[in-house]
Amino acid sequence: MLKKINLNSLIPLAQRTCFRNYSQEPAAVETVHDDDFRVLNLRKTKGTQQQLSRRPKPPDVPPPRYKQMAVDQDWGAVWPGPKTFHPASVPLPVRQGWVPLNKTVPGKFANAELMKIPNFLHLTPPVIAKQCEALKQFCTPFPKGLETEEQQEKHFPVQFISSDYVHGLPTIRNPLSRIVTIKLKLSQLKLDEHARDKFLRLIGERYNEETDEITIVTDRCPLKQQNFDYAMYLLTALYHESRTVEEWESSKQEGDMEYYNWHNNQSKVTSTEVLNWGLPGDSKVEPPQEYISCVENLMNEGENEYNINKYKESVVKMLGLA
Amino acid sequence: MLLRRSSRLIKPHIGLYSTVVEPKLNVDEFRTIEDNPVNHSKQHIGKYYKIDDGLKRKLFSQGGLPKKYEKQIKTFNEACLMVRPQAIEIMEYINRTDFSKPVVRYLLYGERGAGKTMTMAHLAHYGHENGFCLVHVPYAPDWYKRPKEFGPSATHEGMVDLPLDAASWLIHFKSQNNDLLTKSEVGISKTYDWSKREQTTAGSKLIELVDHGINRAKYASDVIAALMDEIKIASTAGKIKTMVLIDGYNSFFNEQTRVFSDTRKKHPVTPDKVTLTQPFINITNFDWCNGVCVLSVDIFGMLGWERESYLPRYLLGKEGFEHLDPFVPIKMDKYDERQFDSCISYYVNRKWIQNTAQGFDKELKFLSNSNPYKLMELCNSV
Amino acid sequence: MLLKSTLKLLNNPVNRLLINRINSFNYGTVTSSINLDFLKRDKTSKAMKAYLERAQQHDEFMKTQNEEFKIGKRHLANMMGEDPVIYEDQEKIDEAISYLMPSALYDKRARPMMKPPEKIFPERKAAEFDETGRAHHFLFYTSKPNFFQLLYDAVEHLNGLNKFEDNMTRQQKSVDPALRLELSGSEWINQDQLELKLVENIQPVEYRYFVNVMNRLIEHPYSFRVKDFIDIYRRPLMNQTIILDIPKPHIDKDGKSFITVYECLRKKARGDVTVRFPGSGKILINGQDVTYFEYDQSREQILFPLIFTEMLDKVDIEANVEGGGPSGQAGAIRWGIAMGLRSFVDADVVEKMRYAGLLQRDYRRRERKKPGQEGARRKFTWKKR
Amino acid sequence: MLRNILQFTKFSRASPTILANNYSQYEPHFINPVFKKDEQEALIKSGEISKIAFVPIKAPRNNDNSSVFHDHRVSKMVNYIMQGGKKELARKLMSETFERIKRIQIERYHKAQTEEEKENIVLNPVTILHMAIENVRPILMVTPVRRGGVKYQVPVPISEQSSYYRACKWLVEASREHDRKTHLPEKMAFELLDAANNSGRVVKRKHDLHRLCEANRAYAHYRWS
Repeated sequence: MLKKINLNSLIPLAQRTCFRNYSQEPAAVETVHDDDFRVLNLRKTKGTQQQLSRRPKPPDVPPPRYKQMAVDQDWGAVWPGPKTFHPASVPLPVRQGWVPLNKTVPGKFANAELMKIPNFLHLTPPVIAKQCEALKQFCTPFPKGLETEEQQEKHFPVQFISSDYVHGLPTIRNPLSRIVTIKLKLSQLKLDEHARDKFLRLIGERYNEETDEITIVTDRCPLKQQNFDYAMYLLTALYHESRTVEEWESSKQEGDMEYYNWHNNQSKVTSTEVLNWGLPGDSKVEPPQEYISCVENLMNEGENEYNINKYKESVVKMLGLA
Repeated sequence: MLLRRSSRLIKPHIGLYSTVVEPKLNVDEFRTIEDNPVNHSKQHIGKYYKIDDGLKRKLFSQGGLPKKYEKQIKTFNEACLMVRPQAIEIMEYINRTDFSKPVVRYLLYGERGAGKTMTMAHLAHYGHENGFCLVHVPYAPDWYKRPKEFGPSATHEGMVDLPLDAASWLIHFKSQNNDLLTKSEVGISKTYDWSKREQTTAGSKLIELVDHGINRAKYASDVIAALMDEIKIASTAGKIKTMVLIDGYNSFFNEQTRVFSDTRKKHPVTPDKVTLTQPFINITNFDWCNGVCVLSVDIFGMLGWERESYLPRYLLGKEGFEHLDPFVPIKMDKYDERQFDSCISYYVNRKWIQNTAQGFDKELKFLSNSNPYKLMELCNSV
Repeated sequence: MLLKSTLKLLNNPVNRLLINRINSFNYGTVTSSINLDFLKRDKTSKAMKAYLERAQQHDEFMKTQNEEFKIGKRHLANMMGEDPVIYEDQEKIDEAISYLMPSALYDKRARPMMKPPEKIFPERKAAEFDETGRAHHFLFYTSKPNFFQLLYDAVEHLNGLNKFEDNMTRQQKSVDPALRLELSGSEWINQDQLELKLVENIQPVEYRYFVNVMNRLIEHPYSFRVKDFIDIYRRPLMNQTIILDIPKPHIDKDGKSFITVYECLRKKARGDVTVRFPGSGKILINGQDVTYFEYDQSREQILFPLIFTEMLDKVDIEANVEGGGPSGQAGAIRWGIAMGLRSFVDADVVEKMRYAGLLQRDYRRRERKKPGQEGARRKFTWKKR
Repeated sequence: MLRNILQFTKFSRASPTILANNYSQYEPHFINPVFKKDEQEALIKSGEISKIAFVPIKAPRNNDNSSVFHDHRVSKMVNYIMQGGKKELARKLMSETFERIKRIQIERYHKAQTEEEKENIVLNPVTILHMAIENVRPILMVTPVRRGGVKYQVPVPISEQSSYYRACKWLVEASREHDRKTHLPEKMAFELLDAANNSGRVVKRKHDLHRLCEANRAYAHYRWS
């Protein structure tokens, strides 16, 4: 007559056992006396009272702890650190588990799902506030003159990055903690054109064009300090090396050039010759500056519709076709 | 009905370019009766003009028009070309050129199917009508991608010869310039010794040189080299005017070809090892006058795998760019509104577009993105 | 006094038990005040007694649960350092729980929760018999009284309609076709929903009976007279949000209005489409014009919504799309354009777009290969051995 | 019963998923879209549109669109030509076929002497395709029926859809049949032109089938007995 009447299944087992001894109300079953039909007791067995006492006595289990908690307690003291979910210590009637519709979601007792998920019960907002307050006495004021990013960058141009690891090994030294990374904006080094070019060639791919940053990673030595020293040494050596001019540098070929220079190229020869075709003797005509810059742009920036158009305009003008 | 439609399409743009009132004749709006390209000007832009059948055979019988367009010509029963603004631009430049100055090199570039080859054909017609000696290479990459025959050169050590290709080009040259060559009195500057018995003496006519190349395919490549030198000398001396038209010029500067130095097809050579290359690079140099060079770079002139950009610097490479510099790059654009409408009207007129339900032209424009070749392809099935 | 009222309540014949469900709380107040002593005096049926006992048990259980939940809310407020008042709001509770016990489980129903007990324990049917054990409902012994009552009612209606039709024919009146029921946009509720409505478990075959009977009812020319009865068991086929919830365009800095449609999905492609109005027909797909698509079919797909609404030259389109292949990307953009265009065309054009299916997401995906088969459907060539 | 159960599980899910009994991603009450403008106009005119006012509609497939160039028969034909899912190639072949048909017809048009002759030449390739299909559509076919251990070829009428399918398939088959050196578009163009002229191999095939049906008319009663 009732739909799904198995009420006992609704109460988790753990809870039921807990209630047994401490509940004040007597069980409903015992109070109802069935007196409308007396059964003939042929064997003279004893009444129901004795039958009950024959059952094994359940062990004494105190009620769950949360039953005694005050609603204005200090929660940080109850749950001081990270810990797996414990149903008796958490005074919330939380439930978890996927069940079909019209079924009851499992409660918190003996619920493995709740124990599997991480919890932040130790980091509730009041606890965080309290801990921050406690930490405040150890803080020093922020140094003056270093408020903005620019100021920080100006006074501390070199960024030093390394990692420390916490892990369960007999040794306290994780081999990865030796790695040191140094980052620096190239513009901070104040190099002239030659030195900059040489510097870039020396560090190769460690330079990021977009951010103008150089990155040196050292991991050769076993200790962090050694690696750091080595990185600083590298930086210094690179800096000084790039500023020296060697003898052989004067014999740089066209293919070694880092950018296209019109004056060193075939384009200068041909265009000058084209312009001076049939002109008598010494009267030399130089190609116009506009043309030169157009060719250089085309070669250096890479070609696109805009650069080609500019080039076309300058050529048309130079050859007198306009 | 259709004609009325097309007239509606064209009319609003007429005022834009026209300065001279065209003679009132019963002509469709998309056509011009001006068949001589010499007289073409800005007012003819976007209109179709007809090439005479005989002339077409003379100029383009050995190539010069795309194969698909040849098919269209057959179906349409006439050979018509659209006057593109880029062709007019080059013509204007040529009219303004001081021919005592070194040759100006014009370089057509653009996407696939933008109309580079068709513009070249138009300019070839223009050059022919203008009395230029035409040095026209219909499609240079053909030599390097699909050579008819190759073998080691007899005269140049370590070079590869394409005798049949060279000879057929000479036939093309001869058919294009037959009148000019037979009429002119231009002589050869020096004697060329081909073998112990064969030689072309100084002072003999250019046509003799050409004929020798055609008859003795073995020497065709060398004849071409000699011919180019002679043309340069004659032009510089002012005896003839020359127009150089090379389609797919970038193939001369490719990194590889499908021409092999051995018969087992193991070792492909670079273009500069092919004897045909040097003469044409030579004639596109700036060191002569009384001429004009119109070249085009084609992305399909590259070998298969390296087709990233259609821009000239990429296609020519550094070497090719420096060889041509300073040149005038001219971009072949897609059709503008007016050219597109004209093209559609022409196709409708020629019964090529059968489905003219409302809005068909808008759809075609969107689908083809106004690219001439794509438009032609799309119209094939409608 | 209390007893009397209780008895009255229990005696009250509940004839129409169609959707008669009482929630447990209500139910609790009734039974908790019963003094069970009277059972000794009156001859009460055993079933009734058992039922009342269970009811009381359940009631007490719910009471403790409620109490616990109430205290739990106070505890939660204390833990979060908030005023307990705000946790009267269930949303706030959910927020706090997801802070304390974050879970990334995909199904939200599987995540930890703290809800009032009424929401957690399923509803149950009320008593259907009086204290002497006599059933209220005449169909009680079918064990599915509500379901058979429904069938009974339907036939009753049908008979009534037949009578009415006869009357009308006698008066030589014909049915007005305008009044006929238009039911093409809805369908019968499914078995799950019917079970929920009746609070009874039914078999598939019984559901089929239901559908058959109801279909006969709506086929009747005068079925509009029982529209209210029919409507209870119909559900609409589609929601109207596509047509009705058209977003308002934003204005950009050039004074043009624009709509951006995010999450345009088709196959494995996904992207976003911006439609600008007024425009000139410019199209930008990943920074490229329509040549982004090499194939004609993909280009035609982009064109489809534009020519359908005749907005080709009137809007500008910008699309960013990634993943998948060309046809998937084109399909994604097509859907995005169509959804974006809703804001710039008339309502009847939007309706037409819906008829053309342009506003429907294409859910079809590549079907997976099955083990023991060569592909999704194809079986291996059969070999005897 | 199984069908019912599956149907129920489907409704309880939020997103459409693959079902075990019917593979459609759409729920069964979805109807096909009406994406051609003239078809929609006809629906509105006849008032039938109100029937689908509240019915969900499937999205059109990728080869459907409302372009003026879109033709149902052509897109079906493309699908019949397609092999291994290479639709672009199939489209190209179809387009080339049309191109060839057009070239042949326009050439004929230019060769025609009188205006009257010119008017009689159909230039539109899509029309030619339609004519060809109409001409090769069978109305009867034979189906094997086993009676007393003997298989009889019993003539049966076929549905309209099936007759269109058969016509298209025959045309494609005939175009593939020739030697492998000639391209499909070339052969297909000729087949279509022939069929449009009510001559050629495919029309003959249709006549053959009809003749077979005629010859087997005695077995016709096996269809229902």
